Amino acid sequence: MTWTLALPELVLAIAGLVILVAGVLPKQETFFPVSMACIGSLLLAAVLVLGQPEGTALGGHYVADDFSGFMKLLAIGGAAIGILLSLDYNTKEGLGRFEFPLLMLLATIGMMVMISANDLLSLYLGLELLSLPLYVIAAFNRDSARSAEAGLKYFVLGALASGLLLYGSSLVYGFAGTTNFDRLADAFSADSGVTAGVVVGIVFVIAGLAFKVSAVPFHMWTPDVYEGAPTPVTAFFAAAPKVAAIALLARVLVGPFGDLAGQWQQVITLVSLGSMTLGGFAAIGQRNIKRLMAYSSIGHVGYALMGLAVANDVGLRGLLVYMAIYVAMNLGTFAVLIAMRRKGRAVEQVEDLAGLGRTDLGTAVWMAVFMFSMAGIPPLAGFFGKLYVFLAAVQAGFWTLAVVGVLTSVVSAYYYLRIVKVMFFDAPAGALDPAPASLTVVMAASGLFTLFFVLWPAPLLAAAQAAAAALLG
Amino acid sequence: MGGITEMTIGLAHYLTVSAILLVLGIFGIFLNRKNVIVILMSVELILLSVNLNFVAFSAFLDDLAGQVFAMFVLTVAAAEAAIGLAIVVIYFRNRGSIEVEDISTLKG
Amino acid sequence: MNAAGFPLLSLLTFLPLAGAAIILFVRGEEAVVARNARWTALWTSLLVFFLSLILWVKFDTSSAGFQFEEKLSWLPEFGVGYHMGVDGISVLFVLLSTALTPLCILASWEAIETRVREYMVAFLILETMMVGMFAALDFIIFYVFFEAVLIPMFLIIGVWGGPRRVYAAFKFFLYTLLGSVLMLLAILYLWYNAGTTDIPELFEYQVPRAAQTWIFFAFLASFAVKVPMWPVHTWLPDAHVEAPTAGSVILAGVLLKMGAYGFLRFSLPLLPEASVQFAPLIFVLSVVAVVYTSLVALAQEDMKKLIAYSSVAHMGIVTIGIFTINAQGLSGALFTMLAHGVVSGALFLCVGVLYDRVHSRDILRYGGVAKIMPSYAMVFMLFTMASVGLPGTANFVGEFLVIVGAWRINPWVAFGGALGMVLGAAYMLYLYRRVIFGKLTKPDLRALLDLSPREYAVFAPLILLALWMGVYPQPFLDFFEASVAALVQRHEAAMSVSRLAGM
Amino acid sequence: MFVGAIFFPLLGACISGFLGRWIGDKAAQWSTVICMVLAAICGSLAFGQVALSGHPVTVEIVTWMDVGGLEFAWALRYDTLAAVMVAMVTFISTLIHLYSVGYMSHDETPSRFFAYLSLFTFMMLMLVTADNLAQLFFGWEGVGLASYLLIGYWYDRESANRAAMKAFIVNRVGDVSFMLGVALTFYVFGSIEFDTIFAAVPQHLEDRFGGIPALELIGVLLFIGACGKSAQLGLHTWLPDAMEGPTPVSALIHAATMVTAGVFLVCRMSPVFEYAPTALAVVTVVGASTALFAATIGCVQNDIKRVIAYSTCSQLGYMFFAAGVGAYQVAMFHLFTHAFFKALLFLGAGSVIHAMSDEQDIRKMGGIWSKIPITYAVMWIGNLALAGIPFFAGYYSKDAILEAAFASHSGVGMYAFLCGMIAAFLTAFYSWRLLILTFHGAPRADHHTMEHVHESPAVMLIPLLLLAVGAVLTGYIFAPLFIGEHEHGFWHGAILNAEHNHILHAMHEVPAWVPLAPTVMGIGGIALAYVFYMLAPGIPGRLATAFRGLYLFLLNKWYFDELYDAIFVRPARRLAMVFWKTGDAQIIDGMPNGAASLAVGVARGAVRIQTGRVANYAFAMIIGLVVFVSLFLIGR
Amino acid sequence: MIAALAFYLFAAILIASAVMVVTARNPVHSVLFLILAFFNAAALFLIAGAEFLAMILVIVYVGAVAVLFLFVVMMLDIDFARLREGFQRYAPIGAIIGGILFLELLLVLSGWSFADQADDLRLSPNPGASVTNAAALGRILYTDYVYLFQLAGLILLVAMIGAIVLTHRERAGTKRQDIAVQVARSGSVVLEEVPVGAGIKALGIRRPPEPEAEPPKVTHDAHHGGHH
Repeated sequence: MTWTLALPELVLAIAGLVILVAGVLPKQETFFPVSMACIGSLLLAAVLVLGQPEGTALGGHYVADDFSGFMKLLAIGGAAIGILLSLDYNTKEGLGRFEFPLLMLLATIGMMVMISANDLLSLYLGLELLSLPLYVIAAFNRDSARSAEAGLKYFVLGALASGLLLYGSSLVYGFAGTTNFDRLADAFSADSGVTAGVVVGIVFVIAGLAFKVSAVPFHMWTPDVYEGAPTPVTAFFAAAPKVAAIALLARVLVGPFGDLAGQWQQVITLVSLGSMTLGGFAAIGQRNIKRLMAYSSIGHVGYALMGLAVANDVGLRGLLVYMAIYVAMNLGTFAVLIAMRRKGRAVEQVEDLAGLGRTDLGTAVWMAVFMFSMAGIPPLAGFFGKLYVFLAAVQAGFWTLAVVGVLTSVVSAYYYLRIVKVMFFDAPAGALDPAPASLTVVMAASGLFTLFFVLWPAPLLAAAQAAAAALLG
Repeated sequence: MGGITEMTIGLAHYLTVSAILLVLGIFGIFLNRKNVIVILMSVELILLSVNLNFVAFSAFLDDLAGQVFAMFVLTVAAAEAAIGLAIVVIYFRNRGSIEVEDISTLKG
Repeated sequence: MNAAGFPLLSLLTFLPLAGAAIILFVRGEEAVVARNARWTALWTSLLVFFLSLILWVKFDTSSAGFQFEEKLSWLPEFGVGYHMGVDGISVLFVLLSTALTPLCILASWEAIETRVREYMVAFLILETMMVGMFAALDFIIFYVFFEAVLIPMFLIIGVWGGPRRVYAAFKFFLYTLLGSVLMLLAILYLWYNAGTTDIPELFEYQVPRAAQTWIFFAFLASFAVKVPMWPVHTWLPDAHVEAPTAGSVILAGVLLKMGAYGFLRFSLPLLPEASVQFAPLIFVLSVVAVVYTSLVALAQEDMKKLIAYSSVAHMGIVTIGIFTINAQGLSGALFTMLAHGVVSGALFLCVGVLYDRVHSRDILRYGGVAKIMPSYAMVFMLFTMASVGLPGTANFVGEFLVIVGAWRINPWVAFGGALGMVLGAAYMLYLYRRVIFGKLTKPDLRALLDLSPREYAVFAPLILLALWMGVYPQPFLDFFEASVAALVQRHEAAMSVSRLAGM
Repeated sequence: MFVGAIFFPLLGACISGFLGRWIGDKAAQWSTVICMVLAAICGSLAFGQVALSGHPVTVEIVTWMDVGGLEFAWALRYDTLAAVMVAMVTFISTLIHLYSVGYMSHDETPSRFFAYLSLFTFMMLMLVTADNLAQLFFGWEGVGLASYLLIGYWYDRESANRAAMKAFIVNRVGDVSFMLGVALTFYVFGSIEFDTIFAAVPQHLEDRFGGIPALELIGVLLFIGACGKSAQLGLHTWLPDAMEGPTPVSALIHAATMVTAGVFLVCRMSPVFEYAPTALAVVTVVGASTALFAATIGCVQNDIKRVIAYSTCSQLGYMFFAAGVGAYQVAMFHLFTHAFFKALLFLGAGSVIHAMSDEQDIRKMGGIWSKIPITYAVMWIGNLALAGIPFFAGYYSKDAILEAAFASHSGVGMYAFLCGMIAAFLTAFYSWRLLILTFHGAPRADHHTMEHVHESPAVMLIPLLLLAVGAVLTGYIFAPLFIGEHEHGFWHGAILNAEHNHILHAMHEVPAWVPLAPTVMGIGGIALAYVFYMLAPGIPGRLATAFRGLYLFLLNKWYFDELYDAIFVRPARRLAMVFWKTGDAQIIDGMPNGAASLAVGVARGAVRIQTGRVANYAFAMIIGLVVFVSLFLIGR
Repeated sequence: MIAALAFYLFAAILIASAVMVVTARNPVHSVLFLILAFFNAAALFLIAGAEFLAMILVIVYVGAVAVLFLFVVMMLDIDFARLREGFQRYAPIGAIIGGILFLELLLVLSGWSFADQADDLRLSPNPGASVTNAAALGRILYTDYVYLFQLAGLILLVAMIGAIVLTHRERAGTKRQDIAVQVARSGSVVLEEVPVGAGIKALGIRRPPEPEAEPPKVTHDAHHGGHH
C-alpha cells in the first residue's frame, strides 16, 4: 500500500497533532506561534503537493492527479492566507486562541481529503472533517450572539445537507454495490443504463454538495453565516472550503457520474442560473458588507458552476481558472474588510467605507481593484475568470447560461460599483484605523495578482488545462 | 449468517421504512417550532434512515462496504452531535433561549 | 519590425501608465504633490503626443494594411496574442487621443483643485486605455481596453463631477457595460469558431450567414450604446453634464468614437451580409437620432447638455456614413469622427471656461458675455460654426462626404442627415445667442476675465486643427483612403460571393 | 492679380479682426479699406483681362478633397461670369468700406465691423470664383456666416440677434437642398467640378433618379438653395429682418452682393438648367411671384430700410425669372446694375438715417430735402434707376428682362411678364412714396431731431456719388456687352444657351409696345405716388381703412412669419419639449431607471425570502431538492 | 415468517417513535423516543444481519450520544411552558412538499434494482458464514479502510477540540498555578473583590457575562496605612 502518496495530508495531520500538543502545554496564550506554525505546515504541505506523484492509493480511497494538485494548492493557499488574515483581528477581538488556526488546519486536511477523494466514503469523511471545524469557528466568538447564531444555523443546515448527501450516497451504493469512484463509473457506463433510483440518489448528492458551495437553492445559510461569523472566518469560508467543495462537486460529477452528464447537467444549469441571478440581485440592497459579499460569493459560484454545467474540458478549465481568480480577489477583499476598524472597533457597514479614498488611498485603491475585478471589468483578473466560463458556455451552446451570466454580471456590477462609489465619491465618515501589516501584505499581494494577471495568464491556464484533462481522464 | 435471502422481508420494505424516517426527519427540521435540540434529533433520524439504507443494501448486496459506511456515519454523527450540542449550549448562553423562531436575528 | 523601429504603439499605450506610477509615488505636502502631479501628467502626455507624431510622419498612407505591428504571444494555444498595429482607420484616432489628453490636462490645471494626484493618474490611465483600444489588433485585447476605459471614466465622473455625478457615473458605467457584455458573447463565439481573435486573421474567417444576424445585434448592443445611437443615448447627456470639463472633452472627443470605430473595425468586415441587411435599421435610428436629439438640444437649458445632445446628433451622421459602405460615406464618417472629436471637445472646453469662472452651466445665467470676453466669444463662435458644419471648418468635410455617400444609398437618408444642418444651426446659434450675445444684465459677469494664456494654449491647437481640417483636409483623408478603399472592396467581394452562393 | 482680388479682403479681415485691438480702430479701418482698394484694382484688372480681353483663367490652389472619385480643389475660376462678379463686388465693397468709415465712426468696435465686412467680401469672392460646387458652397455658407455676424452686429439688441439667427437658419434650409443637389450632382456626374459637369451634361440627359429626370431634380434642388440665399418667395422672411444690421451691411450684403448669389448660381449652372425645362419653369414662376409679392408689401411698409429691402426682394425676383426664361445674361445684367443703384439707395437711406439721428420710420420724416441736398439727389437717381426710367441703369436691364419674359412665349413666361409689369408699376409707386414721405411735405420729426439734420461727411458722400454715377451709367455702358451685340464675345461661354434657346434674339424682336410698357408703368407708378402723397395725402389713409383686410395683409407681409411660426417654429419647440421631457426623460430613461427599480424590487423580494429562520431555509433546500428530483423523474 | 413479523413490529415502533420524536411537546420525551427509535433500528439491523452495527448503535449511540442529548436538554434550563406548540405556518404546504418527496422516493425505491455488474463491483464482499460479522468488519476496517479510519479519528479529535473550545471557560473562581507570575511577582499583594453571587450558576452555564463593572481596586497597603 503506497501510503506515501498521501504524504501532504499525513504530514499536515501529524503537524496538527504536534501543534495541538505544543499549543496546549505552555501556560500563556500561544495563538501567534501556533498560527505561524500552522501557516508553516500548510506551506510545507503545499510543497509536498507540488512534488506529489500521480496515482491512486490507500485502498482506492485516495487519488492524486493534476486536478487534485491544482485544487489543493488553491485550498492550501486560501487556508494559509485565511490564517494570516485572522492574526490581527482575533487578537484585537479577544479571539486569539490557539485552537482557531488549528481548527483551520484540520479543516484544510478535510479539504485535501475531499479534493483527493476517490470514494463516496472518503468524500463524506473529508466533507465532515471540513465541516465540523467550520461549524466551530463560525461560532468561535462565543460571547457574541450573532456568532453563535451563525454557527447554529450553519450547523443545522449543514447537518441536513450532509444527511441528504448521505442518503444519496446510500442510494448510489445500493445501485452499484460499490462506493469507489472508478467502479461507479464502470457501473454507470454500462449499456443497460441506470435506474430512476440512482438518479434520485445523484440529485441528493448534488444537493448535499451544492450546500457546501452555497449554490441556489441551498445557499440560504450563506448570508447569515457570513454576517454572523467573525470576519476572518467569513474570509476563510468564502475562499478555501468553497474551492474544495467545488473540486469535489466537479470530481464526483465528472468522474463517477460522468456518463450521466446529460442527467445532471440540467440540475447544475438550473443551480448556476439561480445562483447567478440571486447573486446579482440580492446584494443590491445590502448594507452589511459581509452580507453583501455573501451574496456576491453566491453569484460567483453560479459563474463557476457554469463551467461545470458545460461538462467538458473547456468548461472545467474555466471553472478552475475562475476558482483560482475568485479565491485571490476574495481574499484581498476580505483583507480590506478585516482591516475595517474605527477606533478599535470592527465595523462592517458599507457606509463605514465612506471616503476611504481620501483617508486611506492605498486600501481604497485595492478595494476598488477587487470590486471592479469582481464585477468582471477588464483588464482585471475577474474578467478573465468570467471570460473562460463564458467561452465554454458559448462554445457548447449553453446560450441561456451565457446570456443570463452576462446580464447578471451587469446587475451585480451595480453593487460592486456602489462600494467604489462609497469609497471615492462620498464624504469621509471618519478615518478607519490604519491597516496592520499582515493585512496590507495580503491586500497588496492579491491586488497585484488581480491587476497584473492580464500580463501573464498562460501558466494558470496551462495548469488549469492539465487539471481539467486529468479530471476527464 | 446469510439467512437474509430466505426471508420474506424484501429490500423495498427496508427502503420504505428508511424513506419514512427520512421524511420524518426532514419534517422535524423544517416544520417544528419548538427548540433546536429537536432539530438535532431530527438530524439523527435522517442519519438513522441513511444507516438503515446502508445496512439493507449491504445485506442484499452481500457486501460489507455498506456496513462500514454506516459505521463511519455513526462515528461522524456522534462527533456532529457533540459539536452541535456545544453550539446549542453557547447559543443558549447568549440568548437564554433555543426556540427555533428566535434564531432569526440575522436575516435580509 | 515596424516603421518606427521600436515598439512604438506599446510605448504610446503604456507610457502614460509609467507617468501615473511616478505620480503615485510622489509624496509630500498636498500642494506640492498637486503641482508635481500636474506637471508630470502634462509632460508625460506631451511626450506621448510627440512620440505619436512619429505615426503621422512615418505612416504609409498608400498601404491599406496594418502598420507598426507588434506581436507578442500571450495565450498562443488559444489563438489570442498581444497584437498591436494601426491602419488608416485607426491611426488618426490614436493621434486624436494623444493630442486631446495633454489639452485636457492643461484644461484641468486649475479647474481641479481636490485630489489632483488621483485625477491625473486616472487621466493617464484613461489615455492608456484609449490608445490601446485603437491600436489593438486582437479582439480580446481590444475588448480589454474597450471595457477598461470605464474604470477611470467612472471615477473621473464620480469623484470630480457635478451634483448628480453618482447617478451619471452609474448610468454611464452600467449602460455601457450592459452593451459590451453582449458583444463579449459574440466575441467568444467568433473566438472558438475561428480559432483566433487576431483581427487580421479573423478577417479571413467567414461568419456563417445565420450567425451574422445575432452577432450583428450583439455588436450593435455594445457599439450603439457607446456611439451612442438613439434610443440608448440618454446616458450621454447625464454623463457629460456631470463630468468635469476635461472628462467631457475626452468623453465626446474619444470615447464616443469607440463605438463607431467598432462598427468600422468589426461589424462591416466581419458581417458583410448582416451589415447590408440591417443598414436600413441603422439609417432609421440614425436619422431619428439626428432629428430627435437636435430638437431635444433645442430645448436644453444646460450648456453641456445641449452640446451633449448635439454630439448624439453628430454621431448619427457618423453611423449613417458608416453604413453607406462606400468610399465617401466611410471617409466622411471617419472624418466626422475626427472633426467631432476636435470640435465638440473644444466646445466643452468653451463651456468649461465659463464654468470655471461662474460655476454655472445654466444658459440663462449668462448673456452678453461677448462684451467682456471678446476673445472667448470669438473662439466660441468659431467652434459653434464648426459644429454647425460651416464649410471651411472640420465638421463640414465629414458631413458633406457622408451626405454625398448617403445619397447614393438612399436620398431620404441623405435628407434626414442634412436636416441636422438646419437644426444644428438652430440649437447652436440659440445657445450662442443666449450666452454670448444679448445685453450684459448679470452684474457679476462684469468681473469676468477674458481667456488666460493657459486657455489660449489649450484652444490654439484646437482652432488650428479645426480650420486645417476644414480648409485642407486632404492630409487626413489620405490616411483613410487606402484602408477605406480596401474595406469597401472587401465588402463588395464578400457580397458578391454571398450573392453567388445565394444563386 | 487673380489671387490678390480674392485674398486681399481676407488679409484685411485678419488685420482688423485679430490685430484691431492692438493697432487701434483707425488703423484697422483704414487697413481694410486699403486692402479693399487693392482688391478692387485687382478685380478690375481681372475683369479687363478675362471679360474684356476674353482670357478665362483657372487658378488652382490646392486639392481640397479627394475621396474615392470625389475630387475637387480649391481653385479660382475666372471666367466672365466670375470676373463680372469679382469686379462688381470688390468695387462696391470698397465703396461701402469707405462709407462705413464715416457711418460707423461713433461705434464702439469698428474694427470688428470692418473685419466682418472684409470677411464677407472674401467669402463672396470665393463664392463667385469657385470652380466646383463645394467651394461655391464654402463661399455660400461663408457669406451666410458673415451676414449672420453683421446682422447681429449690435448683439446687445435682442431683435438683432433674432434677425441674425433667423437669417442663418432660413438660409440653412435652402442650404440643405443645395447640399442634396450637390450630392445628386455627384451621383449623376461623378464629379462636382463645373468643367466636368458641364462637359458631361449631354451624356446624362436621359438619366433619371427615382423616376424624375436627374437634371431637373438637380436644378430644383439647387434652386431651392438659391431661394434661401436670394430671399425668394417662401424663404424670403429673413431679408426684411436682416435690416437690423448697420446700414452699410444692408447695402453690401442684402442688396448688392450676397442676395444675388442665388441668381449667380442659376447662371453658373446654366448648362444644367438649360436641359431642365421644368426646373426653369419653377424658377420663372417663383421669381415672378416674388417680384410681385415683394412689391405689394413694399407699398405699405414704413421703415425706410424695409421698403428698400422688399424692393430688393422684388428685383431679385426679376432676375430669377429672367434666368428662368433662359436669359441668364439679362439676369446677370440686372444683377449688375441693380447692385449699383440698390447700394446707392441703401447708402442714401443710411445717410438719411444718419441725418435723422437714427430714425428709420418714414412717417416721422419729411421736409428735409433742402437740408441734405446731396443725399436727396442721389436718392432720386437711385429711385429713377430702380423704377426703370429710361437711360438710367435699371431701365436697360429691367426692360430687357420683361422683353425676355414676353419673348419666351411660354405660359410661365407670360405669367412672369404680367407679374413683372405690375411689379414695375408698384416699384415706381413705392419708390416715390418713399422719396416723398422722406424728403417732402411737412417735417414730422420732432423739433430736436430736425435741428440736427445735417449732410453726411465727405467720406460717406464720395461713395454715394460714385455709386450714383454707376447707377446712371452702367446700364448704358454695359448693355451692349451683357446683352447686346458683343454678348457672345463678352461671356465667352461662361453662360451656356442651348441650341434650342434663342431668347436673346427673340427679345429684340418683341412687339414695339413691350419695351415701352415698363417705362409707362414706371411713370404711372410715380404719378400715382405723387397723387397719393403730394397732392392728396388723405387718400392712402382712407384706402387703408377701406381695405383694411388687404392693408393688414400687406402690412404683415402676407403673414408669412406668423405662418412659419405656427407651422415650424412652435411645433418644433413643442416637439422638442415633448421629446425631451417625455421621450428622453420618461420613456427612454424609463427603461434603465425602470430596470434599476425593478432590480431593486427583485433584490427586496430575494431578500425577503431570507427570513433568518432556519426552518425556512431548510424548507427552501427541500423544495429545491424536490423540484430537482421531480425534474429528473419527469424528464426521464 | 417470524422474522417478517418482527420486522413489521420493530418497523412500526420505529416509525411511531420517530413521529413522537418530532411531535413530542417536551424535548425530554423526544430524546426518550429517540432512544426507543434507536433500539428498534438496532433490531432491524439485526434482522438484516448487521449484528455489530446493531450493537454499536445500542452501546455507542444510545449509551453516549442520546444520553448526551438528554444531558444537554436537562442542563439548559428551558422554560418548557413557553415552548411553542405545533408547526410552522407553512405546515400544510410543507407537508405537501414532504409528501411529494416521499411519494417520489417510494416510486423509485419500490422497484429497486441493482446494476447488472453490481456483484463484480463490490469492494468487500461478505466473506460468508465462516466469519462473524464483527470479525469480517474488523478485518477490513484496519486494512482496506485504514485511511478512513484515521480520518474518523481526526473528526473525533475535531469534535473534541470544538466542544472544548466552545464551551470550556476559565472560570473566574478557579486558581491555577502560574509559576512565571509567581517568579515575576513583586512584593505587593493585590486583591480583587469578586462580585457577589458569581458562583451560583455553576458549571459555567450562565447568561453572557455583563460587562463587568471595574471592581474597585483597593490597595490593602493603603488601607492598612489608613487605619493604623
